[in-house]
Amino acid sequence: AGFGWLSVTLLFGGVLLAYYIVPVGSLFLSVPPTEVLGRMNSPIIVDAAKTSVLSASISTLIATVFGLPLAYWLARADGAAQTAVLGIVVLPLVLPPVVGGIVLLTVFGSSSPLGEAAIAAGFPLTRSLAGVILAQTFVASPFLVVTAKVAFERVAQTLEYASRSLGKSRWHTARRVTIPLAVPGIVAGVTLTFARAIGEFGATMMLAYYPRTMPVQIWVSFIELGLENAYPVAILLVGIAGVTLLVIN
Amino acid sequence: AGFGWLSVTLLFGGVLLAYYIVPVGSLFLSVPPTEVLGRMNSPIIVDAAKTSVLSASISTLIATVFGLPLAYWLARADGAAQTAVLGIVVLPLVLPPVVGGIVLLTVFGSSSPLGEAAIAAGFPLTRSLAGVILAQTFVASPFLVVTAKVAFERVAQTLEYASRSLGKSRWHTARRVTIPLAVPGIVAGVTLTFARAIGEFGATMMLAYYPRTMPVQIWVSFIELGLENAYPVAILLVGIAGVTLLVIN
Amino acid sequence: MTLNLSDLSKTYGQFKFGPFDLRVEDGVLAVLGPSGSGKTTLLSLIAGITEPDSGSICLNGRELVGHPLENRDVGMVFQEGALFPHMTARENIAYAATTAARVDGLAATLEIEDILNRSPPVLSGGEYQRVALARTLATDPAVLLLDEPLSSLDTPIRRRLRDELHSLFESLDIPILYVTHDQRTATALGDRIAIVRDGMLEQVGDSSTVVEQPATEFVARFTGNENLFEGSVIEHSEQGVTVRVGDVELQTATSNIGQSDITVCIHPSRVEIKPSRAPDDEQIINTITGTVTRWLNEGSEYQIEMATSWGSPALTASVHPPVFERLTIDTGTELQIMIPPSSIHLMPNRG
Amino acid sequence: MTLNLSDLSKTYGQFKFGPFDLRVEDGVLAVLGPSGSGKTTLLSLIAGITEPDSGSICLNGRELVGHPLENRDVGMVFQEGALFPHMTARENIAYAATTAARVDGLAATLEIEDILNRSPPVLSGGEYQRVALARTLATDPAVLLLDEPLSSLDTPIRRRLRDELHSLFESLDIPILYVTHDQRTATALGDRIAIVRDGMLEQVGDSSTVVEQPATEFVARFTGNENLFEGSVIEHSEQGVTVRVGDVELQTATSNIGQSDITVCIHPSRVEIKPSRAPDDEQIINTITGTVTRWLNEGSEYQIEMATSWGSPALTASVHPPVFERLTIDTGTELQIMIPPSSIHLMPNRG
Repeated sequence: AGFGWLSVTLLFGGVLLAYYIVPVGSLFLSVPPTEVLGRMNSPIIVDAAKTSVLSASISTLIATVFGLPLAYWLARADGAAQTAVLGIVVLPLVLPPVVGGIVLLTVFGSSSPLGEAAIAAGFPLTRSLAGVILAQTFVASPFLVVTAKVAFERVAQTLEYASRSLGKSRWHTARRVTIPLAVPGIVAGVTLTFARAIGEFGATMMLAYYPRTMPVQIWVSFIELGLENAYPVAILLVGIAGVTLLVIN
Repeated sequence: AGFGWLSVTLLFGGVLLAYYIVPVGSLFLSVPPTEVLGRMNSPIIVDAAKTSVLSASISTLIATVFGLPLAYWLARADGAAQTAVLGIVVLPLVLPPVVGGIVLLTVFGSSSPLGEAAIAAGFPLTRSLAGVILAQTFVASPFLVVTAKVAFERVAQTLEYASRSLGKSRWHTARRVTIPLAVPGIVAGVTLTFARAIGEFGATMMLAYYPRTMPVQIWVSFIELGLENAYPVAILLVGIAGVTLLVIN
Repeated sequence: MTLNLSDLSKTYGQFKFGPFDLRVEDGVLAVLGPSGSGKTTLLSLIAGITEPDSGSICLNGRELVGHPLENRDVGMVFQEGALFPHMTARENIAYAATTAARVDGLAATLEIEDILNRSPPVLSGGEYQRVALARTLATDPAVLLLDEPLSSLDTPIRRRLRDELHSLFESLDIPILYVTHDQRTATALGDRIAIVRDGMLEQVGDSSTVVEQPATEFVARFTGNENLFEGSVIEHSEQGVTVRVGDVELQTATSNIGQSDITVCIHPSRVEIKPSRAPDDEQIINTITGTVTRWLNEGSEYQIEMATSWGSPALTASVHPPVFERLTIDTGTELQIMIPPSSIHLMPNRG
Repeated sequence: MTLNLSDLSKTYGQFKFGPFDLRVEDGVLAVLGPSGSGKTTLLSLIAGITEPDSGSICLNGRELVGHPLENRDVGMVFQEGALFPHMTARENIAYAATTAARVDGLAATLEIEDILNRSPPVLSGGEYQRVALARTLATDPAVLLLDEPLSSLDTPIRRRLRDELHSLFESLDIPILYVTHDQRTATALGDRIAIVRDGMLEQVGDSSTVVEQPATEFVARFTGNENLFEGSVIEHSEQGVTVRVGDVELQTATSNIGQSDITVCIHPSRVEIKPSRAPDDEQIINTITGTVTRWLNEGSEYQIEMATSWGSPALTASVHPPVFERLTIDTGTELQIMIPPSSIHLMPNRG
């Protein structure tokens, strides 16, 4: 019976694991490494990488600054208000990214009042770096809130009570007790958020087809030049995903 | 000091919450409901909805059948093997979906040996329902594994030991104790997986631009006919996301 | 210094705490009660972790309700210690202390000099609680609250730390509330004992008073007074009232009882037993006959259950091993049971 | 029936269990030890939750090692009860029982008929453990393992359930291993006691033997034998050896001691105390003088620490309240301390 249980897991689970890992390995086998390295210097790739890293960094920063207080509140609150707020935070996670793009366009699109005003001010919110950041923040920031919430929950509230009963303020307690203990989880959340932001495709396609981020560039290369021309950027993004996995664990 | 803490959370968190909820509300205000309902009968929309629901259902079924044993193993195992396997499961989650599409194409694409053989057999793996399912399964099934793993972890292993020490087999224990107690979490995982599958865009665009799923249809409508023509499908998908949130909580 | 709780109440879902009135002066008040009786709620309200629905908490005339945790001057030792796991023992104490000398002084008092550089997760249970206590004392609190700090320790270490706490508490001139569910710890450490039940104060008084003169059956059972029998007062005299339990008349040393229907309460450690045919027939008063139905060896004492003419429940006596061995007791042994008048406590019968 | 463990060992990271040899016959073996000593590991190995690195577990001649949990015929009551939370109390018992009549029979034995339709989360601590026990007994196991089932209960309920377990165990003709960290529970329930320390068996024997004749200082401290003094044998006679501790000669009833350097072990409940100038000078032997340095009221008994010519540690006597009151003891009181020869246990000095 014990054997039967393990066999099923090995068989079924093994198929799924193979389905995850074989295609990724296959990508690396599809192109000779030297060829890929040679193509990395192409100005199109460099531009896309710059746009992606810059926009994802800003989106992650915004998510962290605005998300951490919310994550802390979600970790310590309970009741109906907490459930409702958590529902709102999870909404962008269950919403398809293209739909995220559509709803953002209804507010920030070039024909919306806000979008028109922004264009008039010389700071367009679509087809611009700002558009990329708006899309990435919408899709990626909930990851920060949800992950940091779990990190804060793992810091026993008793430790905060202990600190405060020793005469220390909430801020002092946060700085010396809560945040230091939550840091590993917060770092994991920041990393996940960055990974999600840099991989964002659906909403970005809607809001900012230009300037091209790496995922958009992959799409364009694939459509215009064929599969093999999408490999270099894809390999870059697989590398980033690999680093993300290492940081999370 | 207590006031200061709450104000910051309300201010910063409130901005983020507004950023999530206002655009979604704005979508519903952008179009009169009667107009949307009228356009829902369009054969293009009905076809896209059929394709999406069918493919997402099959993907979710595959994820459940292959993912549950793996989730259970991940919940009960520990050590380096468990960490490594969990890393592989999380890989598709941190990999940008477009990149997921690229790596799947290296294995299933029309110029790959497997893809060629499939086309020869009259069962193409790209630009087909099979392609949609391959893309959705890759991107969505890790959600099932990760969520079900948490659900199984919450069933104390002591309960399984208790059942077995009462002379019941592993299978009997799974059927009568573990699965009934894990069911709420498994249902949440299945729902999340379905939501992720039905919203899949990046990998689907790569593997199966046809037959069009709802997210692809949104993109096509937006590009070819303008933003307002993407609203009906977007509203459908917001509805599905709303139902998903209700089931999860 | 004085801590004064008045009309304090707090409702959590099904559980209602209070209304609760209590005055705590310098010295140790042991708060004793079963789990879920509201002991920890009481400490949380005083410390400011929870705000009451109503009522007042006054420390030396200063109202604490409404003031945040950090401004109350109340020291608390949490049940599991709550040391900061990312700091060493020394850093934990220094977090609260104003000078390094204070840290060293407390380390010397609590005999933890050798482990100051260790991290909390590697400390033993006893060391952990010593560090937690040092950290709390470092702020020189005006009130000290302790929430079962010994409950997770093994017996020999628990006894040793308990004895040390006893000495330490004597050196502190502040009100100390010590929460425990263990009656031995409560009587050993508490100058006074407060018995809590279902969120209400059941009895408060000197330790010996609470154990020897429980106000209610609940307190009696919780302090180990297992022998409870219903009876009635038949005579008031100068030495005390005489009561009848079953067919036996018992002379007591109690005089202040108004009711006629009473419950007789006799602590097992105050029941004296002798061989059945003892030669000295002088002490006829308060003597009945019993047959041993069961005995249990508890290591340092034996619990002997005897069937008497009083029927159910059986009468229990606890005796030390030398007494037990001298009487060669086993199931079925007939014994003479003598209950000294001063060992009988009378409670109004709530029946 | 017989359960035979031989050469059993298991290593988890830093913790090494065994090698462990133990033979358990019908009746109750209480397994006593501090937390982290390997008590639960022992049960896990027998039940089959953990497989040993090496060694054998034989139940009536059948090897259990290598057989899965469900085929071992070993019943286990888990520390927190482990009732299935999605089934009622009745469904939990019926899960294990073959007939409904068996469920009703067990419910009657354990007095849980009234709560059979309740869900585990709403049961009180005592009810929960009764249901857990009924469920385990429903399979009629060949061995019964219990992992501290009483540890989370309040004192009065714990005592009552303990007494009921005592009767229940007497009606079962199987080997029973009862794990506890509480020496009172161990002596009360165990026909025999096994003391476990750091994954090794420190001593095993009859309950009274382990308490009265601890083999090591560790066992002595864990069974409440706090009075340990170093001494030396000065004479062997027919009544037993005479030892010298400090400047006092003590007559003992022990004869079987080879060493000359020994540790004298006297249980506090076996120390007799009298007023300093008692008139009866007959019993000069084994009498020393002490001054009370501290006393603690534990409710049912008093612990009295006395400074003697033996220096540190102080000598502790535990006496019942009537004795304490009769002697009007307080700090500084001078007392005569009498130690009966039969109350002195000698251990080889490991120095």
